Amino acid sequence: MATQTGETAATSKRSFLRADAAQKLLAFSALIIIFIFFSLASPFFRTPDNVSSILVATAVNGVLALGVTFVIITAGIDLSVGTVMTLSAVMTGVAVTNRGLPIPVGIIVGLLTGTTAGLISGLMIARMKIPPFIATLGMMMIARGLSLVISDVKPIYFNDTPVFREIMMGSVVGALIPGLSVPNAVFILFGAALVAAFILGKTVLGRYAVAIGSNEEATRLSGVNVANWLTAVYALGGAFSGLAGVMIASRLNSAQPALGIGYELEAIAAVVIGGTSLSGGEGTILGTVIGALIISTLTNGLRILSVPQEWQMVITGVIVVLAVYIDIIRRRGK
Amino acid sequence: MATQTGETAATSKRSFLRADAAQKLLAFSALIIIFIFFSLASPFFRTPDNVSSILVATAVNGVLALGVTFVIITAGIDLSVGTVMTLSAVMTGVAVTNRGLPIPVGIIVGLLTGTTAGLISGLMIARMKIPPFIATLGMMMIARGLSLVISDVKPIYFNDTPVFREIMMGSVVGALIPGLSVPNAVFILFGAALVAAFILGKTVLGRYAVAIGSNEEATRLSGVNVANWLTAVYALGGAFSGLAGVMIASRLNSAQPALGIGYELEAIAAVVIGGTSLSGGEGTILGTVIGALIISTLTNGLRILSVPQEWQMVITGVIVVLAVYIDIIRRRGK
Amino acid sequence: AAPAATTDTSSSSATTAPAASGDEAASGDEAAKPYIPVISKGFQHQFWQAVKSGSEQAAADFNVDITFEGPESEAMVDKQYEMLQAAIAKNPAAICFAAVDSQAMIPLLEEAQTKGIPVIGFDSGVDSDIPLATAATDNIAAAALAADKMAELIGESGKVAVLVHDQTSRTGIDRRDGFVNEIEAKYPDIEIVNLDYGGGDQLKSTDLAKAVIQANPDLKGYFGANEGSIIGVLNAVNELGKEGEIVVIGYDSGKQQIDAIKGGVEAGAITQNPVGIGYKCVEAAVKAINGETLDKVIDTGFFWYDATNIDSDEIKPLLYE
Amino acid sequence: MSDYLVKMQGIDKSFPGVRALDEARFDLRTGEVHALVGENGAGKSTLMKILSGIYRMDAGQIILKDNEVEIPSPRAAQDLGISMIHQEINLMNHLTLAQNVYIGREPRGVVRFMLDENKLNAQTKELFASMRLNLDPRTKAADLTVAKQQMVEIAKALSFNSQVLIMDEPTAALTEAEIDELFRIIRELRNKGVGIVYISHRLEELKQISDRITVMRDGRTIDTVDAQTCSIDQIISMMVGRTIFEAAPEIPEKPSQDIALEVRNLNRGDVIRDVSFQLKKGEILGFAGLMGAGRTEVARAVFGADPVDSGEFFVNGELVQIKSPKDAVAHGIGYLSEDRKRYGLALGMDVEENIALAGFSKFLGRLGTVNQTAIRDTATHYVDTLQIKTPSVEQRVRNLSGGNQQKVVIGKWLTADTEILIFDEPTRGIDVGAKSEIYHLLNDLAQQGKSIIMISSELPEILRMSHRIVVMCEGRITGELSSADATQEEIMRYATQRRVLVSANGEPTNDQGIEQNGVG
Ligand SMILES: Nc1ncnc2c1ncn2[C@@H]1O[C@H](COP(=O)(O)OP(=O)(O)OP(=O)(O)O)[C@@H](O)[C@H]1O
Ligand SMILES: Nc1ncnc2c1ncn2[C@@H]1O[C@H](COP(=O)(O)OP(=O)(O)OP(=O)(O)O)[C@@H](O)[C@H]1O
Ligand SMILES: [Mg+2]
Ligand SMILES: [Mg+2]
Repeated sequence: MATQTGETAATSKRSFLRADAAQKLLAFSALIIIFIFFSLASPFFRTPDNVSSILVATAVNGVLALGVTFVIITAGIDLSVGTVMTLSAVMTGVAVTNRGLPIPVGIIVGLLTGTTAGLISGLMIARMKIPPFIATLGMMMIARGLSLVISDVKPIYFNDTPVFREIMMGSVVGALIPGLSVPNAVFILFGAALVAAFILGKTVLGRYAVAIGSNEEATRLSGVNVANWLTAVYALGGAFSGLAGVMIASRLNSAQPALGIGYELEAIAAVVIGGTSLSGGEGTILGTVIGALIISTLTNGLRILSVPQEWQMVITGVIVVLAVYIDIIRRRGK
Repeated sequence: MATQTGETAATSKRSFLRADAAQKLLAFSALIIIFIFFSLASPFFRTPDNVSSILVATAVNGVLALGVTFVIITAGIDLSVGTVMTLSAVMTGVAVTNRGLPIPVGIIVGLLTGTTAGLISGLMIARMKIPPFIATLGMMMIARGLSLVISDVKPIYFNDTPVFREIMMGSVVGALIPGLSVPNAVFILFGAALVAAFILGKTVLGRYAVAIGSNEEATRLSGVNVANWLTAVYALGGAFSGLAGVMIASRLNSAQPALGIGYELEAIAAVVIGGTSLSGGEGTILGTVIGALIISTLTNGLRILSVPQEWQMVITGVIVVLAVYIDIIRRRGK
Repeated sequence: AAPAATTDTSSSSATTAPAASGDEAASGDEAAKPYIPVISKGFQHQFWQAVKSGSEQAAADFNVDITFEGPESEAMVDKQYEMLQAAIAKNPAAICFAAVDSQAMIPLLEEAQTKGIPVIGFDSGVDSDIPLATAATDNIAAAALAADKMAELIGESGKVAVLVHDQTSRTGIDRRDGFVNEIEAKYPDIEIVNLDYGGGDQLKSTDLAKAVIQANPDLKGYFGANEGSIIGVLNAVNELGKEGEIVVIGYDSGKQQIDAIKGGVEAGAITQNPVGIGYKCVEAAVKAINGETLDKVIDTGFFWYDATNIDSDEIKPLLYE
Repeated sequence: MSDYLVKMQGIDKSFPGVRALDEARFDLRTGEVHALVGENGAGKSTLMKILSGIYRMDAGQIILKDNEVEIPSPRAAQDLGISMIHQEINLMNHLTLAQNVYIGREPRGVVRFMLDENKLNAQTKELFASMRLNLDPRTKAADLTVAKQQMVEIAKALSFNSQVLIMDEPTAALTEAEIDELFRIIRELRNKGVGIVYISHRLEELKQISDRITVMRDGRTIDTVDAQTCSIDQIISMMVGRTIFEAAPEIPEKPSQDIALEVRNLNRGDVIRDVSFQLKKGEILGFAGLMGAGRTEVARAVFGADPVDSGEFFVNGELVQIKSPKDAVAHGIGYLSEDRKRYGLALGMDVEENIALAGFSKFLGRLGTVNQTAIRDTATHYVDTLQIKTPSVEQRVRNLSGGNQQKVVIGKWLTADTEILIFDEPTRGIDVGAKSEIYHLLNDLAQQGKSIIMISSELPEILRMSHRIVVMCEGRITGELSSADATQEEIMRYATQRRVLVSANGEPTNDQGIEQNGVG
């Protein structure tokens, strides 16, 4: 019997690794296929400038999706990320432009706003036991209303602080290595992804997020304070929304208080296309980044080809479903 | 021992009934409180005309929510109801106005469009095993794009068929009993609710929907063809969206191809406020109707009081969360 | 920057019969003031906020109460329907109304007519005689003017792209058609390469315009049909370092656009008179309450502005930041 | 002066409609194994869940080493040195074994929030080694069989080095070898002074392992007795409050020779290898084998729950297609799963709705409407005949005790009028009284002409109930015995006839084995 068990464990280990590699390969290959298709279809698609545009266009949705990944791994959902992003942008605007505080303080205000909103959602979910869908739907409406109230339904511009715009669109790398002027936005996205991957893979918070998503009751019975950790996960998600808020404010050089609706579904789509299961317990940061890239590549490519926008909606819908379906077939194979 | 069991059985039965009554009372009482509040706050609120307006305003969202109730009871979700409604309205418009077909045929076309869209979502979910969130997100985008394509991005008016508008806004009752000119919309809503309650409570489809939501695998292993019934549930949900499409077309005397975004969240909110659990296995039609009434009463009342729109959003968000929280506390007590 | 207007003190309460009786319980001591709900097509855009400030100005000048509301997007026909319905339920002295759909609201307008509530249209009209007057911009003519300016600035030949806020709203359709038809009719050497819709979302519009500019390296001009769209175009031009290479023409105003025109990145823009629209429609409503006869059309006008006249006395009051 | 480690007194606990505990009491000494027995729903799990901080008691007192304590959460219980192995398996499927065992107590890295995965794995490897458990700490929990998962649960409980260790039916899913290993561990712990609460329905184990036995009935503590001096019959009569008619080996009547179900050359990957067997009308066919032998897989395949690679099914001599459970039910086959919570019950639904679920077509009027009265009558009938302990047929199944849930599943298949019934571990987690009721029931059904496959890991049960016994090992059928000449030893010999051993020892291969005990 001893031999048999050892064998089974080893086999499972190997097949696990194989499946894991396949997953990454697969999501990647979907992206590569889309990329090759558009490259062949239009010479303008594959220019370095356009590739850089795609990466920059991925940044905001990608960062939102990073936060949502944690939430979905706990088997939850966050519909409020878009409007919380906007609220954070508005608060940053209030701090920097209306109050004249230094930019770093403004950034912290943005991050704290997002974190606080996430914290409140988390408390509603973990303490008051309100289903995540409803708690974050409520937060979505509240953040949206507050953005308008606080900004007095007017954009807040960062014209007095020209350097604010450089956060996203400047190029620190370009300054160091002339000729390689990749906008900071790209590095912020990948930096945030690294932080997220670290939190998910190497810290207690990531571990408990997976455990809660896998079996919340068992986690609770193991003596883990599920309510606190769940709250922390939503707060973390909120922090990413806050970061996205600072990013979008910098990109648009203004806090636009009416933005944000529809961003939540796009972020969730990126997460799910990236192979994270909505039933919780599993998910990867790399997958989410690839998922976000697939969406923005598709949007950019269809624009470059001047496909009518109504057809663009249909095509995007079909591809979202197909991408997930391919992932499902892969898993079934496993 | 037998006696004891008998006794306990009776007690539980009674307390069960009591709890059930309490639930209805509670959802109702939230509605009543809101109603009384606004009645005191504004004399315009409690006029018969305005009450009729509220009921009419509930009709479309209410009918969408009825369909969503079934889907949520199976532990699924349908994000496509809003745009499928629009697609159905457009198809009705194409049939009645562009093709000059009789109105009843147009209505059937609308219902069939909705049912077909639901059927396709259902097949993706039940056969291809795509998570409901993604399948219906894809369907949402596809239906949205198709509505624009088919209508050629223009509203389709029903000006050649003035009677079409009477479907919603005419008053059959008013014709029969002069002085009681309640618009048909109200009767369509309550009629649809009765049909839904019948299907949920008295037919196999309803029972299996609950069973699937409660434990899909156990239901399958009881010899129930889960894939087929699940598909049927989404098709039924689609049929209600189709009905809502005909209703909104009649109400606006036109098929507006860009409508529908955001309706899905409002419908889901009505269902959940009405006490249906997002984790499936339970839910009532009466609850959903009350949930829809709460939302439209709130919206109407806040408008009548001329509350600034940004604050309306905040207040609605808070009340959605509170309504669900009250329901949760009640259950905990039970 | 408020439009000139005479303060008409005789406008107040005597003739507000329908509202007076029911109003008392609701708003107490202010019940004497006539109430005029202003139902707009939106409220989040700066354009609508400017209309709102004009109507508030008029409300102060004529001593009436107004409320201003509009759906979140111009696609939400039914939401506007319910807003109008709720407004009628309040038995107001008059209603100012900008329809998102030219026909769908007619039954409600008929209801208002039956109840004796005067209706004044603004921004865009409805296919009905009920509104006693409509204070509006001729968007088709305005966009055609933008097309003429575009043609002039690019030398009547080359590629141009158009970014519109959405494809179903009246303003979106009129501005698109006004621009496109004018180009097609008068300038055969100009090719419209892309016609896109950005939903008024500044971020999405930015990424969209970037893709279009990347796909058309020889693009000579870009027309943005509302403030959100033009912000997207300006951001795209800016992020790609194409300032001065593309003739950018916009619509409406807003701080970013004003700065771009002053800085030479944007050639110029069409402005309507949003503050004037808001002011004029409330003014007309007050006149209707007082039983005065009104002209059916109150043309609030549109104007081309660029770096040369942006600070002029004629243009400056029309712009909002 | 603590003679007692734990003393629980006057414990009350009510759930809506149910008084689960009524002034229950319990005590535990250091260095003893204290068994807790009672019928299904007697309140054993509830009492222990109170001790481990999962439920709050309504009234009562818990004294731990002379101090009265409050135990508001599982965490608090752990801090007081109390840990519990639950009746249900509670693992996080997506985590590795090591991550599961030390969840909440992970070794941290340099920074406080960082994890030290290597240390975690090393620690777990050591723990497993001390239990002679040969598992890789990096395996995911989902990849283990139920038995191995149960061993991991035990390892997890041990890793707390608790003063008080509660085991709620730890052996329900274990093989003989694993049970021996568990008992060795328990004795070791007892010698170290740990107090162990041992809940089990396998009364024959009690004498082997326990020092004292407490019997519960209807939420009350009946008595605590010495394990060595008290007879099993006495315990049973205390449990049920009456003497049950314990029929000596009930030799069921011979079945007819008509073949109800024949399975030919069934294959599915590694888990089912060329399985063929016949089931006669009115027969009880026992399926014996060790955990993981593939019996459940065969049952699920026959029932259409899983796709197969190849194989033919004949019902009453006719070749039939079974591609889904619906097909199986249509051909009169019912399957009672070994994991009732996951596969047997809609826990959120009523008793009556669960009972009706498989035979729904019986309750339909014209127009597809449901006849609720008929459902209620049928449900009430089975609640009575199966003695399901529930406050009403409208009680949610979630709130029933494990054994009563099992009876509900049986009621469901009886309602469906199936002619061929596959019972997978029908008595797992069921008390003696209910067990004997189920045995009677199986006999009755067989006598009514129904054909029954009974999968069980309890050899005495298999021997006592079956007309014929099929033994499986590693997905193959390694032997078939008639009840007359079957013995436990004989069954075990076939059950351990592994491929490797077979070739090594030059014993008969699988195919010869089948021929030797040829079917039909
Ligand atoms: N969460 C709950 N809600 C309502 N009733 C419950 C709940 N948990 C247990 N009960 C009821 O409390 C009683 C005692 O159940 P408990 O699980 O303690 O029994 P048990 O002795 O462990 O039985 P078994 O041997 O079947 O596991 C039963 O009648 C059961 O139905
Ligand atoms: N969840 C699982 N993951 C991987 N392998 C599994 C899983 N469940 C079962 N197996 C494997 O399938 C084979 C057959 O298991 P099965 O459960 O059918 O055995 P069984 O004889 O029915 O045992 P039991 O007494 O548990 O019912 C075994 O090799 C087992 O290791
Ligand atoms: Mg128990
Ligand atoms: Mg088994």
